[in-house]
Amino acid sequence: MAKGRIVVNEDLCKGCELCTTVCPKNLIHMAMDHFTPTGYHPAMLVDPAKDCTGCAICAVICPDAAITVYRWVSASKAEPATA
Amino acid sequence: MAKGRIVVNEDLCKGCELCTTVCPKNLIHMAMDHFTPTGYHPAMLVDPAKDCTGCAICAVICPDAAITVYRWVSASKAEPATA
Amino acid sequence: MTEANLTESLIYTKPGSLMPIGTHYCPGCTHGIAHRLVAEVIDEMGVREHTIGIAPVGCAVFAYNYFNMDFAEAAHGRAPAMATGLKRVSPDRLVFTYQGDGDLASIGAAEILHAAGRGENITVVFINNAIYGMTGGQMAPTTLPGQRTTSTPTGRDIEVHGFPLKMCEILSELDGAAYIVRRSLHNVANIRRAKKALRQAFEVQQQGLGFSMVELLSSCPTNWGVTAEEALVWIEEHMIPAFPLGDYKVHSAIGGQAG
Amino acid sequence: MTEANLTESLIYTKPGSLMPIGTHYCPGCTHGIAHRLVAEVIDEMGVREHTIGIAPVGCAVFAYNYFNMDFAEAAHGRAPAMATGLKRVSPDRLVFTYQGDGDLASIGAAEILHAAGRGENITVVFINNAIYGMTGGQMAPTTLPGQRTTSTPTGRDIEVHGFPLKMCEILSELDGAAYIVRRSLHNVANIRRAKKALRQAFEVQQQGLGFSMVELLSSCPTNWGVTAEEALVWIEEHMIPAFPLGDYKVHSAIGGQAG
Amino acid sequence: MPKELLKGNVAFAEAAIRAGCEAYFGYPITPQTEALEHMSLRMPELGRVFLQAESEVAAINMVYGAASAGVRVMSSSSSPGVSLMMEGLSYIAGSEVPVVLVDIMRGGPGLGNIAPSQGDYNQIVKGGGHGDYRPIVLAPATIQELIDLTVLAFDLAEKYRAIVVVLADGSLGQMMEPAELPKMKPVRTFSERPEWALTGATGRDPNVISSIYIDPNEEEVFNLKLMEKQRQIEAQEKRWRVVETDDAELLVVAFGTAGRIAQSSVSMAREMGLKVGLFRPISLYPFPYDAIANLAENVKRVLVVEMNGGQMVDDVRLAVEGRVPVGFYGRMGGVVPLPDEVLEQIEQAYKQLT
Amino acid sequence: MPKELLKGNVAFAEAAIRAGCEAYFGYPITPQTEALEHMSLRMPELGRVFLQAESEVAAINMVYGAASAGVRVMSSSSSPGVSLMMEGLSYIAGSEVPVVLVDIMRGGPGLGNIAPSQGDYNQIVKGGGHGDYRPIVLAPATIQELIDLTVLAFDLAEKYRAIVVVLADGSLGQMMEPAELPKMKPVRTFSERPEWALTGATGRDPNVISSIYIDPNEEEVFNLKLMEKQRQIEAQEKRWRVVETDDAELLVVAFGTAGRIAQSSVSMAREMGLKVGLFRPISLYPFPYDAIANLAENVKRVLVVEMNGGQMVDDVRLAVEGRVPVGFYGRMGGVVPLPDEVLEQIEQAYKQLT
Amino acid sequence: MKTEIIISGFGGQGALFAGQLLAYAALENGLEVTWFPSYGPEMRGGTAHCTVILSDQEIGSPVVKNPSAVIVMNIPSLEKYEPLVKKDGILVVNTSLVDRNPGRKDIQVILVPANEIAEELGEKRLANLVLLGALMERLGTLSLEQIGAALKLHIPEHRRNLLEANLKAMARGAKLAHADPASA
Amino acid sequence: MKTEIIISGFGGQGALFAGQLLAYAALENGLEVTWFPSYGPEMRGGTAHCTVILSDQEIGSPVVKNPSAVIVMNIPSLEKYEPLVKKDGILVVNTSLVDRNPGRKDIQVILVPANEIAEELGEKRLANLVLLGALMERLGTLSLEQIGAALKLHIPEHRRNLLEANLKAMARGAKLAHADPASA
Ligand SMILES: Cc1ncc(C[n+]2csc(CCOP(=O)(O)OP(=O)(O)O)c2C)c(N)n1
Ligand SMILES: Cc1ncc(C[n+]2csc(CCOP(=O)(O)OP(=O)(O)O)c2C)c(N)n1
Ligand code: SF4
Ligand code: SF4
Ligand code: SF4
Ligand code: SF4
Ligand code: SF4
Ligand code: SF4
Ligand SMILES: [Mg+2]
Ligand SMILES: [Mg+2]
Repeated sequence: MAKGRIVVNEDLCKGCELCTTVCPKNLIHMAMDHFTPTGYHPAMLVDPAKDCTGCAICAVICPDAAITVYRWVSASKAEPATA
Repeated sequence: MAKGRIVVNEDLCKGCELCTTVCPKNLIHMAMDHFTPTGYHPAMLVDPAKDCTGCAICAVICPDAAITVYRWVSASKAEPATA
Repeated sequence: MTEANLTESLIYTKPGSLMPIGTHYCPGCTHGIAHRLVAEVIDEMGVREHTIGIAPVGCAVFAYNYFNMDFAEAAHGRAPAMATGLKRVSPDRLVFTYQGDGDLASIGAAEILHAAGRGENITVVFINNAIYGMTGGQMAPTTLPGQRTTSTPTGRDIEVHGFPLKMCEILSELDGAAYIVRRSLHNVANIRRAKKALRQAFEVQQQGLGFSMVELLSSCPTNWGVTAEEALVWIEEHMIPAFPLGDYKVHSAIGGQAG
Repeated sequence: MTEANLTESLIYTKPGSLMPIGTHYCPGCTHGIAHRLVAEVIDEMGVREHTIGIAPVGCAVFAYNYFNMDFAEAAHGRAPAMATGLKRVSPDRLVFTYQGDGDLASIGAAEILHAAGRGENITVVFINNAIYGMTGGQMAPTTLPGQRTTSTPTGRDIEVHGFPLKMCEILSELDGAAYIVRRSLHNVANIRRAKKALRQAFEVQQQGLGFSMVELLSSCPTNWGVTAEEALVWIEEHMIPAFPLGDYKVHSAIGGQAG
Repeated sequence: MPKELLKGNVAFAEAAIRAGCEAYFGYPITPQTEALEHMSLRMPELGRVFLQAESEVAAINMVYGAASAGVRVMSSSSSPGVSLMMEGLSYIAGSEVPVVLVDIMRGGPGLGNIAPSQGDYNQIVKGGGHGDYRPIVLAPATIQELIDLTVLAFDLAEKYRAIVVVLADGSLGQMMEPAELPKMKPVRTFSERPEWALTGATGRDPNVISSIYIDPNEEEVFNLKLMEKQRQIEAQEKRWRVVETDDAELLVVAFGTAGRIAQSSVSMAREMGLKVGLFRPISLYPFPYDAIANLAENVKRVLVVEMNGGQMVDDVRLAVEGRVPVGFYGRMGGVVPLPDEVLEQIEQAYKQLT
Repeated sequence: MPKELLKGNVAFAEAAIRAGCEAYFGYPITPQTEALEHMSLRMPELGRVFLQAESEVAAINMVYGAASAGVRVMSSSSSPGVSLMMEGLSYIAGSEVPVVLVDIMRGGPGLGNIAPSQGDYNQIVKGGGHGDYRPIVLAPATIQELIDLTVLAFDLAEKYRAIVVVLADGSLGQMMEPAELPKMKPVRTFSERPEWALTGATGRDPNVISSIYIDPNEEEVFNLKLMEKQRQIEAQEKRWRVVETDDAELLVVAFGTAGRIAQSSVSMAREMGLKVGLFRPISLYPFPYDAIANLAENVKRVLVVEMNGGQMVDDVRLAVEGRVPVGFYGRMGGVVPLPDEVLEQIEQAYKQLT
Repeated sequence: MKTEIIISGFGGQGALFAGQLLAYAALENGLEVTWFPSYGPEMRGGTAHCTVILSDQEIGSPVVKNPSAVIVMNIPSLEKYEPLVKKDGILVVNTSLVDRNPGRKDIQVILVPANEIAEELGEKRLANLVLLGALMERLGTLSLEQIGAALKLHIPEHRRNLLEANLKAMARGAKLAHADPASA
Repeated sequence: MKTEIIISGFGGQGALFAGQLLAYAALENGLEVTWFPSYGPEMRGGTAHCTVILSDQEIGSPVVKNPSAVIVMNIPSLEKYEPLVKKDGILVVNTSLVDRNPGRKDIQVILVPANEIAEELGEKRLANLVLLGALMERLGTLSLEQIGAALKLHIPEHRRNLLEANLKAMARGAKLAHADPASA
């Protein structure tokens, strides 16, 4: 199955936690150990088992477009999509 | 059949001729021989044969409430009505 | 029976709720009929002394001179707001506005929409003559496609000026509207129906059922450039097809399906 | 296949039609989602350089800081009038307004009604969050019966404040309206549908079919006094029943019955 | 009653209620909204009328309607909202119904911002609506004054059948300060409504509330009546406050919040031994021209301080009529000048005394 | 071009078209309506934009939108309609887009009547909208001047990115008089639109048209910029006309129709051997203070004549600064003073010369 | 020289056009002129009137209280303007529509059965020019020829065919201007 | 005597209430006082702050540029207000939410792990009073007793049960006011 990952832009994330509620793999958690520049606990991907499928569901609900999603695809049919 | 008559208030009549178009007996004509105080030829009842039924249809359409309608009724059930 | 036991009785005369003076309306203008009907209904209901009217800005701007009752003259289009203020502080008075199509549907669109939406317990007499009468015949929101006016000299082009607004259809969408109907003043039978509707509307207010409006298709011989009689024909032939007569909303309490 | 012939490709990142900066919206406010969707659609249509947006007065007042395109900031409720002026003199540009429920349905009721009635060829993104967000949570025309706000502290009493206005239902009555639909932003599936509708609306404008509006049920965690997640549930449980999702008017040219 | 810690917006709303305000119609706008919110809670409690209008245009016309019915009624708003009331205010002036409006000014023009400003002096005092009319304008500098002037506003509005505007700014609306509220006044009964009011023509001739006089000669007669009323108002309703003006060589003139700040600056200046006095107009219309003219006889210079680009300064100049130089210091766009800043201006002006 | 017999409302509408006006948005109101009607006929003929708005509120915001797109755009209205434009005008001033508005004043306040009046001087000249802004205001006295000033209005509006109001009254709008129209000027192409305009961010950074500066300090910077612009306007755009002022002992000051009538009176007075001169301000903002101040050095008395209760007279007093007495004669409510009537006032004032 | 003329009647009687015609003639003959119409709700009720001022110098007010000449084409106009005519001024009355005689003795009255005359000329709508002819003949400010010339230039296309009749109408009116008012 | 205090944090952290409490205490102890909140869209982004001015004479401006004391309850507040504190003024920092140290050396800094302390007291929402206690102890303008008295009068009904805890919170904060800033 396709593998993916997300990057949370901490300059944009406001810690609303919505992404954590929609990830089908439950891979997103709030980083309680630090604050974003605007003072929120940011979301982070916790994916030791590399379960992230790059489905971008988290990105679809993020109100602050803070999530960037990557996915491993065969070089041939590599092309950017959108949520 | 009930007999009636109308009185046209020349202070109100503007000579629009609408009443002349609705009288079922065609009894209303414009008085071309004189003007109202505001300078119109008024409507007048021309009813030599006493055909006016007092149906008040003319009064229903008069935009200026210039027409007063009377009807002969048996003294017993005499009561004013409205259009 | 003989002449003897016959007495002459008064069948109809100018209603007491109208002042015994002439109006400034053009000859044959059905604004005059609308005034008469409202006054007759108020007479018959015996509420003249408890009724407050609100005149618009439009040809009916001087209505306060013609109705024999307390009256206010509102800013252009704001009669429903003014009526709201009056009614809210005098809930046991009957409050009605009398508005033209420019006043109600153009500049006053927000106020009428919200008065209806609030279910404001007032009665609106809406005179739709498809034109701005008082200012000399410009396009109204109700002007028909192709109709020539002084601001649509080549006829109303829907591509540019859009479509006529059908206020009964729009306002009947609102939950606060209790009684929304359209009638016409183009002939005797319709005038009689119009009067019944006005009576119903005032009774809806008396019963506190909410917002009531009677739209009356009306003539403007002067700005249509036709005779008074031709104007009535024009209502029948051109306006009624565009603005179908009927009951658009009738509160269940008075036997309607809606509201 | 082996890691070797796999490459990592970008699936999603912030759309180019949005500026790369943070917004002032509260955490979890779905105004942010609406912004994102509009920007994604404009990106996908490749029209960013030909699109002019109009911000409302409301929480979205700063939208011009967030969208990477020409933008105007209108007076409260007047965005449709401003859009009309812009579009009429630049007919080949895409013009959209982004308005809240107070802006569009309350103070701006006349302007939206007439823009729709004229079939003004613009697109309206209507954010219905049943509240006045920016001013701190007063009643909006869309506030639900019984809903507590800072100006209905004991809950909206329909006897006093009237009924919520359903703008899709009202505007779909207008002949000039080409595409009028209601969507919601409360979950991923609905967000995707909302985006499709926005795309459709902009295409309706591109094709010159007339007035298009997408109403989006949106959250206001701050003034509703709930968490971002609870707010989405509130949309689903309370708003959708009052404001049914669906297509209220779809121009025949794009397969609808109406228009 | 004891002093309470009161927020300006809440204070004037509650003061209006205690003054017998029977109906409030308004539309939310920062920095005035708490007044509307207070009304939304209190008026229904008291069985009075509160309604959030669909717009300021509707609000002022609802006020117009309620005022026509002879009740004490008010609205409140802030700069952009007040601009939308101009037609309605002109109609109200033209039909002589008593109305109270509180304007909590913010930075402009346009949407501007929500910070405290005095940028609408000309609009309110000179009459931003069309036609010859002047509302009475009262400018408080403290929460206590805001309360007292709101109560006064209702009395003056009825006494003169005129518009009274309480003109304040965002800082007065938003701040809390200790102040004392008046006792609750009972509202009128229906039968106590004035004889000119629209109450239904029961056993009397109809009343009409209208602003139309289609015959110019009649309109002029009406205009002259309004002017006559203005003469009376100018004779009887001028209000101001002076501080340390007796021996003053420099006179600072400022109203509202600017006046309050200038007062701190003046006392600082006094501590420095400068002979400076403060004149704080409280009624902006009628403007206390004569009082300023008299002071202008004795001072060497006048300094006007406003939270705008220079508006009231014209009225001060009209009063001073060139007797002494009139300087101006203004901050705009919602910037509230600080006492030290104004003190600096005082010192500079003082240096130029001859 | 030869002189034609032109109605004022038609004349300024056609003048605007010849000046390159690309879009007109308005709402019917007497005594201005013929302008809208003329536009409804001519603009479509020329492939330009005419739209009858749903209200003056909508009209001015449509104008705001079209102006943001960088085209020459205008509206016209009369007193009550203009009151409804106050918020929009303040926004336009706050976002510096060029707009031309013609105001054909009528009797007020309120609905008033439709007769000629100058009762809105304060509203238009002092800024009836909220915030610190001043539109340029031009006041014609003849149909020819109405034409010429309308053309000038478009140039000034663009030069300063400001609002220009052509302020006239019902008699100028309704009367016919011989006058000459300018030649037709071509309208701009899309690509010729100014660089600040909203034309779509094609190959450039986005443009923003907005009147919001949420940070008071930024708003103040903007306000100062507007003031700086006003300084320039005051330095460069003052306009007036003087008649027989050289040896005048009594100076009559009047604008627009009142000025035109006063001119007849002044020549009558001259025939009677009275040394009377006329000063007719053409730009009401910027107001020609200095020009009047200079004349005040030489005359013994000033008489201001207006078709209102006394509004411009304050600006005259600000100019005269007490040098000589300033008298006032006004007719209100739509009454147009007659030359003989003004002559009488001149004679009385003349008697009081010392 | 300054002459103030008011022409007043029902809408449709051509009062405004007659006034404009006068104004054009003045313009084309080097006079200063202003034309000022009734407007707005005055239209309602159906009357329309205009004020034309002819002068050899700049004209101040386009309106006057006391005109030097008035043409009244209906009863309301007679009632409104008879009292306002300047002493020794001229009042032209369309007797076809006004069934009462002016009372004032200190003004010149010209009684003209304009509609009858117009009908004789086969075109009811010419009454306005019959009346104008009568007035101008008495006034003398502009000759019938000068007005006729203006008419040729400004008559609406669809009425060109009536040009001759128009000129005749003015001439017929002019004749009546010589009649002795008393005898009228 | 004139003291300007700004209290700033996220909405919901009780910054405005702490300020009002101070204002009540001042009122009830015969001081002049003004309380001025942040308002409007500043709320968006979620920060809330207020300015409290205590004085023994009439107060002019209710706002100040350079306060004599500031309590910051989150990072944005620290960034906004640290630079503005008067020289030798006081800056109270809620270290539970602010993970960086103030840079200025010319002001008195009090570091308070307010949330931890509040949680120890079993009520997270007491952090604001812990911080207020620390500030007032250092300021001395009003005693903890005086503020406590005001609290008794003005604590919302539904929080009466927390009255004791509130007082404790202030006391705990006060202790930290004595700690040497350097060592914090
Ligand atoms: C604010 C404002 N705008 C415009 C006008 C001018 N005006 C007077 S009446 C009217 C329209 C009247 O049309 P309608 O409402 O249809 O009434 P009708 O005369 O046709 O009965 C207008 C535009 C005004 N008086 N006030
Ligand atoms: C003329 C005017 N009236 C009132 C306001 C104050 N105001 C700003 S935003 C707003 C309402 C915002 O609510 P909404 O349109 O629903 O947008 P939201 O913030 O909920 O997204 C109001 C009343 C204003 N700025 N201008
Ligand atoms: S991309 Fe899909 S799987 Fe990966 S984190 Fe986001 S939601 Fe979870
Ligand atoms: S949804 Fe976006 S903003 Fe919210 S927590 Fe996740 S990444 Fe952060
Ligand atoms: S309908 Fe009335 S107004 Fe018309 S002619 Fe008949 S009576 Fe006269
Ligand atoms: S009452 Fe009837 S019959 Fe008599 S005149 Fe009128 S319409 Fe004719
Ligand atoms: S103008 Fe039209 S609507 Fe007005 S009175 Fe005349 S006919 Fe009636
Ligand atoms: S106040 Fe409500 S609508 Fe506004 S940004 Fe915050 S959450 Fe969103
Ligand atoms: Mg109409
Ligand atoms: Mg909202």
